[in-house]
Amino acid sequence: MKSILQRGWRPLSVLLLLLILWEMAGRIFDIPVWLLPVPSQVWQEAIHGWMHYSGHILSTIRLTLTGYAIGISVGLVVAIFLFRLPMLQEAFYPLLILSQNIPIIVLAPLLVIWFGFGMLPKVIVIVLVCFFPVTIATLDGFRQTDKDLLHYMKMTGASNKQVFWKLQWPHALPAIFSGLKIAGTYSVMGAVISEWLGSGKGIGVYMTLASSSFKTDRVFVAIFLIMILSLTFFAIIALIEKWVLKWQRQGGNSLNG
Amino acid sequence: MKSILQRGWRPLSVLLLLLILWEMAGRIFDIPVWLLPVPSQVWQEAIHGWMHYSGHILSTIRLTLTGYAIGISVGLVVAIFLFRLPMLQEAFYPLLILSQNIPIIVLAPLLVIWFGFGMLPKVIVIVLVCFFPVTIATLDGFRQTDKDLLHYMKMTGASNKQVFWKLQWPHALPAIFSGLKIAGTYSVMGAVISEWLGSGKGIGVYMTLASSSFKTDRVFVAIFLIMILSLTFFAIIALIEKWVLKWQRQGGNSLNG
Amino acid sequence: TTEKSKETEQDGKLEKVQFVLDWTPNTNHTGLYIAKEQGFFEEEGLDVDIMLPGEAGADQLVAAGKAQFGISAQESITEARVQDIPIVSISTILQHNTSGFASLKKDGIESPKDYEGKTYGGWGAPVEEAIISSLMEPENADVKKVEFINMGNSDFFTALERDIDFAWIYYAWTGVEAELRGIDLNMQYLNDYTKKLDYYTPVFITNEKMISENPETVRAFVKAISRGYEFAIDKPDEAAAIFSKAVPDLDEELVKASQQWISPKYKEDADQWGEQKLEVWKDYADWMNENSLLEGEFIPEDAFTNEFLPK
Amino acid sequence: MGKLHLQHISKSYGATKVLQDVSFHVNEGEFVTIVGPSGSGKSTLFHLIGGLIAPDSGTITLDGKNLINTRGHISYMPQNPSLFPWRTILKNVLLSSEIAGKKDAGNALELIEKAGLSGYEDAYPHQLSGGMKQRVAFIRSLNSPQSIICLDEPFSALDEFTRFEMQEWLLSIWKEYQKSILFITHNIEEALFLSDRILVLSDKPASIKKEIIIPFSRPRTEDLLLSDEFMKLKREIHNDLRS
Amino acid sequence: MGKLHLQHISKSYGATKVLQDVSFHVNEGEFVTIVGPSGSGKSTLFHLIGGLIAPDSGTITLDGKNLINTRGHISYMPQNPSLFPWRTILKNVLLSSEIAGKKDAGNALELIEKAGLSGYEDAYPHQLSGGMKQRVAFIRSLNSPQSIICLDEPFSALDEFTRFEMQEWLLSIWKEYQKSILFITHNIEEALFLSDRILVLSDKPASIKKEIIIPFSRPRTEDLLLSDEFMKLKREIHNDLRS
Ligand SMILES: Nc1ncnc2c1ncn2[C@@H]1O[C@H](COP(=O)(O)OP(=O)(O)OP(=O)(O)O)[C@@H](O)[C@H]1O
Ligand SMILES: Nc1ncnc2c1ncn2[C@@H]1O[C@H](COP(=O)(O)OP(=O)(O)OP(=O)(O)O)[C@@H](O)[C@H]1O
Ligand SMILES: [Mg+2]
Ligand SMILES: [Mg+2]
Repeated sequence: MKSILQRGWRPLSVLLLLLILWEMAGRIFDIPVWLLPVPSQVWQEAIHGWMHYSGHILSTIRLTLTGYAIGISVGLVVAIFLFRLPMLQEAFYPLLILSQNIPIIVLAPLLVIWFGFGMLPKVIVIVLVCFFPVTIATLDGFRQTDKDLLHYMKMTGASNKQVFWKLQWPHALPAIFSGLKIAGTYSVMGAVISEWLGSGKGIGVYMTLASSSFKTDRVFVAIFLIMILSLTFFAIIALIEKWVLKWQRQGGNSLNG
Repeated sequence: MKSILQRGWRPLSVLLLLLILWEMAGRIFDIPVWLLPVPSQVWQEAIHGWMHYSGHILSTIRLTLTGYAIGISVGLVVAIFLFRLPMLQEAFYPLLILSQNIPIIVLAPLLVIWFGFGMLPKVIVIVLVCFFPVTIATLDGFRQTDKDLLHYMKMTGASNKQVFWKLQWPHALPAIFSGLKIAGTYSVMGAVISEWLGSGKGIGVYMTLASSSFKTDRVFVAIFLIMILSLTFFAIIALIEKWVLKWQRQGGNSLNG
Repeated sequence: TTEKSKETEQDGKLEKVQFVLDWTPNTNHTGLYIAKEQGFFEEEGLDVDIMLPGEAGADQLVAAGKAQFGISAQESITEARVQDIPIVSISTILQHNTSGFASLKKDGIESPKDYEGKTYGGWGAPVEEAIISSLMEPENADVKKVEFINMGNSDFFTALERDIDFAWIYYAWTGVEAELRGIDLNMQYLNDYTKKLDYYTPVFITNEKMISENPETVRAFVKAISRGYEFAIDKPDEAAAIFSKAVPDLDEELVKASQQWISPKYKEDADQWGEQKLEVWKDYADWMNENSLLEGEFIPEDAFTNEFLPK
Repeated sequence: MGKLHLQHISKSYGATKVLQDVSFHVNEGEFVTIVGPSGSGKSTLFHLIGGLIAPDSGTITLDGKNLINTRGHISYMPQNPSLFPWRTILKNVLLSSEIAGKKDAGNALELIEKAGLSGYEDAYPHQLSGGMKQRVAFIRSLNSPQSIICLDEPFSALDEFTRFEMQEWLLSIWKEYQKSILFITHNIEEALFLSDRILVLSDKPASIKKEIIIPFSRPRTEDLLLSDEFMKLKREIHNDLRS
Repeated sequence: MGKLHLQHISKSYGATKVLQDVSFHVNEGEFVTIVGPSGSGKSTLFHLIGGLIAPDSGTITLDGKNLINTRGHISYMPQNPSLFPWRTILKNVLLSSEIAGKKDAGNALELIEKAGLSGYEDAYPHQLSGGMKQRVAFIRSLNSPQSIICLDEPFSALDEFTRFEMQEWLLSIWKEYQKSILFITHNIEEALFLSDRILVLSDKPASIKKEIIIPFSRPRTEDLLLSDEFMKLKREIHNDLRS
């Protein structure tokens, strides 16, 4: 607890500073609420409008987590497959890149036709957003395996599976976490976008409605919700990373000290 | 030339296969053009509509390249700053994540209001999309610097600048390229999205217009254009990577052979 | 045109004007494009730049002065003005609301009472339920028996393929496209059922500052678009051709058919193109208030003006 | 069990010929040492036996079975310790047996203790000194079930006493389990003290320049190091290497 | 130029005390060797002198100037070659002078040739044998302008002849440039042959157990290795280390 406070005060103070600047700028230039509300107005709305949006948050969280879980699983599985079957890799790597260039607005009608208006098409959108950074980072991680260690594994007769799980996988973990963090950052946004595909609930819906009735302060409440969710999510992934890669941290201590 | 053919036939044949499957599925299930045109129809439109979209392509390419160049520069500079000034890193890292969670639809009016309808707000959108994967991957690359080499550099009295340019930077290059590739993939899509911010030209404009007048075949021409651009772009980055990291490839030869 | 360009060179500078559409170009905008292509703006000393709004939407851009003029609709303006967004309607494009609820003919939805047990695809705004309720109530049908699904950005035809039975469309565009595709639709226009919902959509807007500081520019602008729409009323086919040429990426056939359908509706029963009536603004606001959809005071007199229409 | 045969092995890296027609064998339970100039191709020989790389020509067999391009038949200690940075010392030692398909922590702990590393079971490799890492790599290769052990300069980073302890320990293991050992060293005394036979490699391209059968009976004690015959043999190998 | 003083140095890693009250000095142009058991703290001493880590207590000075936490005053060869995989051999050798602020390719090429590595200028480290890598690390440390050179087991991976050549070469450089050299080795003969003075380190926690001043005059030749006095001293150090 104490250490979170100790490490957290810096970013928090920067954030506070930004908010104060924003508040001051808003008041000095007298920017109208509908254009850009100041933080205190957003805060007001966040307090008073709690019942308006509380239901939406849970829905978005559920969607994000489902999409992220499936997305990173797909990302990892694809990376592992492509890495262990180099022929597949040559053939399918370009398809991965293509998958990132199908505009959602085009995909949306197809997804709706095929899967209706339920959860599935939304999860697919999040998966599409999440899996790519994981796959690319993981593949690059696998490729950079230390040669001396690979040498040793091969000489002692480790099977491909053993080489993979005992060497390439742990060695790629830092890179994988890099991908997981990027994907995590995108996943909340992905969920919000996917809610535009038609959804009864969710921060995305709350935001579009607020936006279409010119309630800019509510739009900003939505943005802050999205940001808080993303940061929390990122922090959780970073904590897991720290825990999984603790050997690295211990290494760092003795050298940077 | 020959080697491109040799290495290219696999992905090309997979692509061809997919197109053929799609064509067949389209014909067998008699899917209407407005829902999902078959490749041959898209091809027809691509041939006959050349004068409709040729002007748009150049505009999008210019936008993409400008945005990407600025985006990765920003990404690298931010990563370098945050890495070399750990205090800054603690304070600003969360802001980076936040920057990825401002929905474009909210940002869009603000950007237009602040910067008008010119090139600038569009470039800002692409930069926002591109810089993040570069920064995260680069930072993670820097952090994983080999400890023995860091040891050596410090013992011989290398300045921080030397440690950075002679060790951390080259060591992080594979990770950096990983980020550059992810960013490159996103940049074309980013340009297309940014064109929706109010623009007279570009594939994004062409696509929205086609979509709003229900010309699905043109929409798919646009998608294919986006894909071809992205792939070309990715291939160029990958080629540069290969060239820059040729020591790695040489290493690979003797071990995987 | 040679004459005109000479003229331009002579007096040198045209006033630059930024214009934002409500969404992508469609035949609602014909008069605007004709005014531009036929040089009507130039004759008024204006150089108009037409922008797509993208995700942004025109209202705030116009309100913030980033664009001088734009296209919006009475519903938006009503809600916007309640939030103190200083936009004003300066002329309506269509005299009557051409939107309504469309469904496939084979589904047999002949009147609002048939909505019971059907699925409506919308975007989840409270106003939708209120409107459907207003249509159903007089027929003693219960809006609670309609299933509402949020279909987000999906287009009408896609939505009908799946899960959705009826949706809210503008006939001039989507309805005409259905005709072209040979899809038979049943249509319930809002204004066939309650007069209060016969609001103006779409309309041209500007901001209050323009009106108080640059009334001459506004006047010149409205004059030019008036001429544009008059042209479209008189010569629909020629207008469609000019429009298609200006926006070549649209489907020519659709533009032509839509133009034929919409041209007579620009002016219809009014004395003059663009004229707006106070009661229409009042009625809709009243209806909103009845359904407690407005949070704030709306002054209909301030929301529009006929002052700039050519005399 | 453990009869290794190399016949007419040649190997080039690109344009540089490294090994030229190398033939030798290791009998069952024999202790054979390879000495030769730096860069002559000793480690390359191990890589060939281990199946990491294939020779350009020649055959390699273990108990009659082909070894070329097949792996897992030798237990191996590389010249560079190659410890896994994310594994503790104990887990690093266990790696070789994990690969061979069985874990035996008890034995590993015993080995760690004998190597003088008790207390470091849960340390990570970067916390160890150079010689300690080498000892970990050494016991990792011992904790593996194969019948032939290939050790590439296992004691080069050790002081004389630790080295001597390790040597004696290696001999006791060798005697107990009757394994065949192929050993690379630059230390001629070490080669003489440990081996049944010494193979002297020439400089590039390397071939077997001389084979010396060590006449000393076992068990050998430290006194041997000072005996005249030992000195004589040492000088002989010296000269062989030099010429 | 080049007078190094360590006084009352202690250093612990976590709970393990590694160095305990270590004091010694290296005079200008002197060649001092440190011997001691594996894991006793020899490399740690170098890290302290190089300013990589700070001692828990004690002072380190070079020509009177504090060395604690200051870097760049020594030229250094680490125990593990630490070559940069993306640099060719030539570029690796040039690294140390690059860091010191000047590039001198001519000198580097000469050093590469003397180390018997001509033809490998453009090779990458992974294409070299263990001993060749060590030689690259060695000449990299020579190609640097500092007045004191710290070498951590520079020749442990070399065969006796390459080693002897390198030793003689090191001595010639030492004589020519009048540098101070601090040298770590496990090879007592090497220590005796090269040094003016030998410091014997005890096991953990390490302290200076004994200091031996070598009486042999220079230049020293190979014959020295067989002389009685040499043998006697060797045995003496042997016993010092053992007890
Ligand atoms: N980063 C570290 N963290 C914790 N302990 C360390 C670290 N580095 C070294 N040690 C410990 O310090 C002691 C001395 O290590 P050092 O490398 O100085 O030994 P050395 O005398 O060079 O041995 P060798 O001859 O084997 O290279 C060892 O017991 C080692 O475990
Ligand atoms: N991957 C490689 N690519 C190119 N050449 C290589 C490669 N590996 C080794 N060589 C070359 O093969 C030769 C023999 O190397 P090897 O490692 O077998 O020597 P060694 O006898 O073990 O030497 P040392 O005693 O120094 O370890 C060297 O000249 C080296 O440059
Ligand atoms: Mg070797
Ligand atoms: Mg050491």
